[in-house]
Amino acid sequence: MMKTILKAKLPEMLEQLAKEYKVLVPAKLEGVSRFAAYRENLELALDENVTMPPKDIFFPQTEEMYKFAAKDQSLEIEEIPQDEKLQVIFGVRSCDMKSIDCLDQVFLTKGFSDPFYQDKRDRSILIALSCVKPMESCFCTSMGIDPQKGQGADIQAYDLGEKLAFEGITERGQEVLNKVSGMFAEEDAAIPPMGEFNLTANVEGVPEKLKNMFDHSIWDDISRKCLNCSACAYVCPTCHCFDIASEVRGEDGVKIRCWDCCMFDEYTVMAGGHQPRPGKKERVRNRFLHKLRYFPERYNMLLCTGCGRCVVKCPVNLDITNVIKKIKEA
Amino acid sequence: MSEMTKKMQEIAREILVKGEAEVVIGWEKGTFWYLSPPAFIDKPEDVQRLVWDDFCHNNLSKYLVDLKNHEGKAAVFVKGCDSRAFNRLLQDKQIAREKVVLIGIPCPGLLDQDKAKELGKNSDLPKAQKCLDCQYPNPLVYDYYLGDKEALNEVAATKEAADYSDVAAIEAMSPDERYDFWTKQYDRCIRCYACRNVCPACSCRECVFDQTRVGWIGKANNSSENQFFALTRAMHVAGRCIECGECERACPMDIPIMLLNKKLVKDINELFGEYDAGIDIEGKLPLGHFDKNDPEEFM
Amino acid sequence: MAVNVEDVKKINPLVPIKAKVTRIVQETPDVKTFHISTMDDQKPFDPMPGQLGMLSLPLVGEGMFSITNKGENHIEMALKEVGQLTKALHEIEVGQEVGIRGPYGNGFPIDYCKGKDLLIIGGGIGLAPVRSLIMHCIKNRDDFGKLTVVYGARSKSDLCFQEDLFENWTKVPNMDVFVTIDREEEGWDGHVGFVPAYVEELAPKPQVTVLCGPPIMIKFTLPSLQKMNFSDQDIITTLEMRMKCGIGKCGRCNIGSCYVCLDGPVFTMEQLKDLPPEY
Amino acid sequence: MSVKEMPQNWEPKILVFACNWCTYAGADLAGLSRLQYPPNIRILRVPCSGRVNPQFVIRAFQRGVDGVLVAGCHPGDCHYVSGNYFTRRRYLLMQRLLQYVGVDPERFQARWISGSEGPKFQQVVTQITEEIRAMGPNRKLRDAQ
Repeated sequence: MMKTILKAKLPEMLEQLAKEYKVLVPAKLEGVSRFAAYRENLELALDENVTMPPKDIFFPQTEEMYKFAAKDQSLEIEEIPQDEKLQVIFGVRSCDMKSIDCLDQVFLTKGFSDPFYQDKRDRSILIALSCVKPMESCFCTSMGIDPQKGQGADIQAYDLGEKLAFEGITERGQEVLNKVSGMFAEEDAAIPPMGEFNLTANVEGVPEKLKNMFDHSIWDDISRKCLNCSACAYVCPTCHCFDIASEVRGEDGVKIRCWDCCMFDEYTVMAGGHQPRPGKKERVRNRFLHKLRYFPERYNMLLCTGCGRCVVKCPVNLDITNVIKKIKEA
Repeated sequence: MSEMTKKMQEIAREILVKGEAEVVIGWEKGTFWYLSPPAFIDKPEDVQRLVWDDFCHNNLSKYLVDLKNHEGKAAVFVKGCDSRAFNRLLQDKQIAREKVVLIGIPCPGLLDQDKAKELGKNSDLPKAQKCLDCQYPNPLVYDYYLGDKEALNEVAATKEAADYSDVAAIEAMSPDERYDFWTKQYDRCIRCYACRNVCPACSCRECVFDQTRVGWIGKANNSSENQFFALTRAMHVAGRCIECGECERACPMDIPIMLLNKKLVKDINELFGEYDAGIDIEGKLPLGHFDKNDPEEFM
Repeated sequence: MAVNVEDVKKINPLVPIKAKVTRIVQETPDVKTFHISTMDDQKPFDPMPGQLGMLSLPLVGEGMFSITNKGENHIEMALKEVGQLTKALHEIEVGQEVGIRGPYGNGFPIDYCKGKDLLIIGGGIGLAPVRSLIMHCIKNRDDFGKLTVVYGARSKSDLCFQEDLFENWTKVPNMDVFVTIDREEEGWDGHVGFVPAYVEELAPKPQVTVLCGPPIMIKFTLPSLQKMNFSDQDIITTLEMRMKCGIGKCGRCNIGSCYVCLDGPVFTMEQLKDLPPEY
Repeated sequence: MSVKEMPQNWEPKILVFACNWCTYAGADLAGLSRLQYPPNIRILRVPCSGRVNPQFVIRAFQRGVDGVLVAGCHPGDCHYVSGNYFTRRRYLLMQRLLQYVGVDPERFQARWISGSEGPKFQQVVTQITEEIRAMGPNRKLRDAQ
């Protein structure tokens, strides 16, 4: 037995939840689909996955860390209070659920927990949404992800066509469902089978093989067409590198952190000018090794979820599935 | 295989076998049927990767900047816009003419990738906006030419007046409407700098937006900083933009960047006389020289 | 009370605490040592030898520096003027309030070094990170075997920590200090020559070697050490990368799957062999 | 913005980029001649009007000025021979670009003011100040801080 609701009734349910929680939903805003705070007449984007992944909910592109004021010799540092409201995030696809797991590994483990991330993460209740038809750029199953079961979800929602079905997984998730339990019908529902994938990648043995491929000539070949922009990293649900910068106005300022990308020159250049990764080859190699070897070495999982966003958005079609293929063939 | 693809492969093979160039830069088929990304061919046996179809959008001349300090020669396929980009880079002394072999391709105008993705393979696809706006579909400079030379002259003679109706539509708005329009566009910007990196007019060794010293640029992503980026970049490429439209195509957030660039092209023409970047390498840049009789609107 | 590592983790590790500069020592024309205490004259944190601290002049920026020594109530950082931040830091005066956070990184393997004869090789500003180890060994003199320091700089005026080199350390029992400069110079009657050659000439017989200096020095010293039949595990060095967060999140300082701010900055030759040469 | 919505006690802030050789001297002369002009302007001396990078103008709007004036020597009088001719081209274009993105044209202006034109300096800054006062504070291109 599952709790079902007509898709047409979904706004009503979200409306109800929004009274209690901050509710984030996939929406089309100014031509780009992304997670946005629910409001009336918001154009929901439930047909396919959103262009901008949910990572900016936990790790915003720009985030204020603390304020400061410096005058003559004195200095004041003031922390910025965080929002405290619980947030319900509806409609996270399996690939993006996995990406949150990757981000959790980075921000919450290995001796230090990142307080900015942890705060937002702790306040979040995740409703995963199953996929029925993959987009032409999807390859999550190749990355070992079940497109119909979101890892780490508090609630799993299933797309049944006309209806949505909900299954409470954690206690927190169950609590959310209880708030709107009156809206559901209880019925047996068959989850539609997943469609065929257009894109695949075989990553078996790739992290191990890459251990001995640092000096391989494929990096020259792969990197040549790269433009060293950060479109891939900024649409990637797992890329998490950041910069810390000051925004100064006279004697006052605020320390911000913002997304950064290993494709940029200033990412690694040191004071004095030494540059450990001077060119396209070194940077592209670092990006793919990070995704396919370094991250697995450190956290025992790939840093790619097969969401396919970079495949779509790269201006030169530097396709990670193709890179994996080349690694396999090398 | 199209006739042009065949010709491309043949000439690429010939160039590599004769050793006229070490590498041939062309296009190959990408992940999807509507993608034809750049390809670098070093070996004669790899030439069959090369294709010419309706989606060979990437402006290949940009890659010549990477080869600036490279010893050997490179051969590159050029459409009209690629050849204008080549001229521009030559004019800025970013590349050396003798290190490049240019293979000209007459361009019939390419198809819109986004529409192709949306409508599917067997539909009637519109041309890309940048191609509808294009006034120089044929290469202006080349060492080899793969098309019919007579047709080349014919096309050159029928240069139509540029269409600025899209720019005019924005000009017709009220200041507040214009501001809202652009704010909405640039609020989407994720500052990935794909527009800059794909742009053949953006060839500065060190871009101001890579500056790390406090105060030079704001790293924060917000309306104000994004507009600062947009306007700064527009002014930086003013008079040098060759209207290849790559910035707009590369933009992952679909910001209509060409609407800014076209506005500048239009105004330069109106204010300082007709000027198309990358046509005449002897000509002076509109913002790189002046005329004592320039319009006097300041007093 | 000094804040210990555990407390720092509970506090937001990305937000600096306010501290002040209590003393500035001009070491060489372009190197100064800064003594830093909290506002109530305590040690900002208790670093292990070789650990790092993030020092911040918020209007200019923040930078990761090795901690050269710790006292009862302060920590010390020696900075060479190379970039915008260090230039600004070189202009501050005693009493300046700064932000500081840390300690970061693994530090030197003190336990492994215990009871062993140590050879410490430094070049230029490279003496700064290893000075914390030397100071630790001196304070706990009985825990370690013979201590040999070989240090070189371009010229006499470029020698850092001259008071230590020529006064303090010469009085320490079972410790030898050898100093060299690159070229002959008036008023210098010590050794002249490059560090690698000097090490070979001295032919010390330590069990563990710690070296830190410019890449060129490390490159030419390694063959000498290998000639002395050191195992890779007994050659220890420190690395530098651009860092932002200090806690292994921001991704900047990765060398392969290691983060210098967390897994480094101290590495043995054995570890370095497994890492890509991207530093 | 109508006058009604205007914040109380608001005074326009106007940044004047003044070339060292002409306009700055003109401003100086205005002062020496005891010509009164509004205290709303901040003068930033630049070696030549040609030094004014378009980024400076945008940055000024970001940081909260309500109007920008770029002023230099009359064409033909540039201390560096031709700097102001380049300025003219650049800002003819920039002015149109700013309007295109919605900045009101009154908020960005350029003028030629020589070292002997103290009264003109007074008159120009007074006029611009009054125009902008009537328009109210600029909110376009501004950052949040």
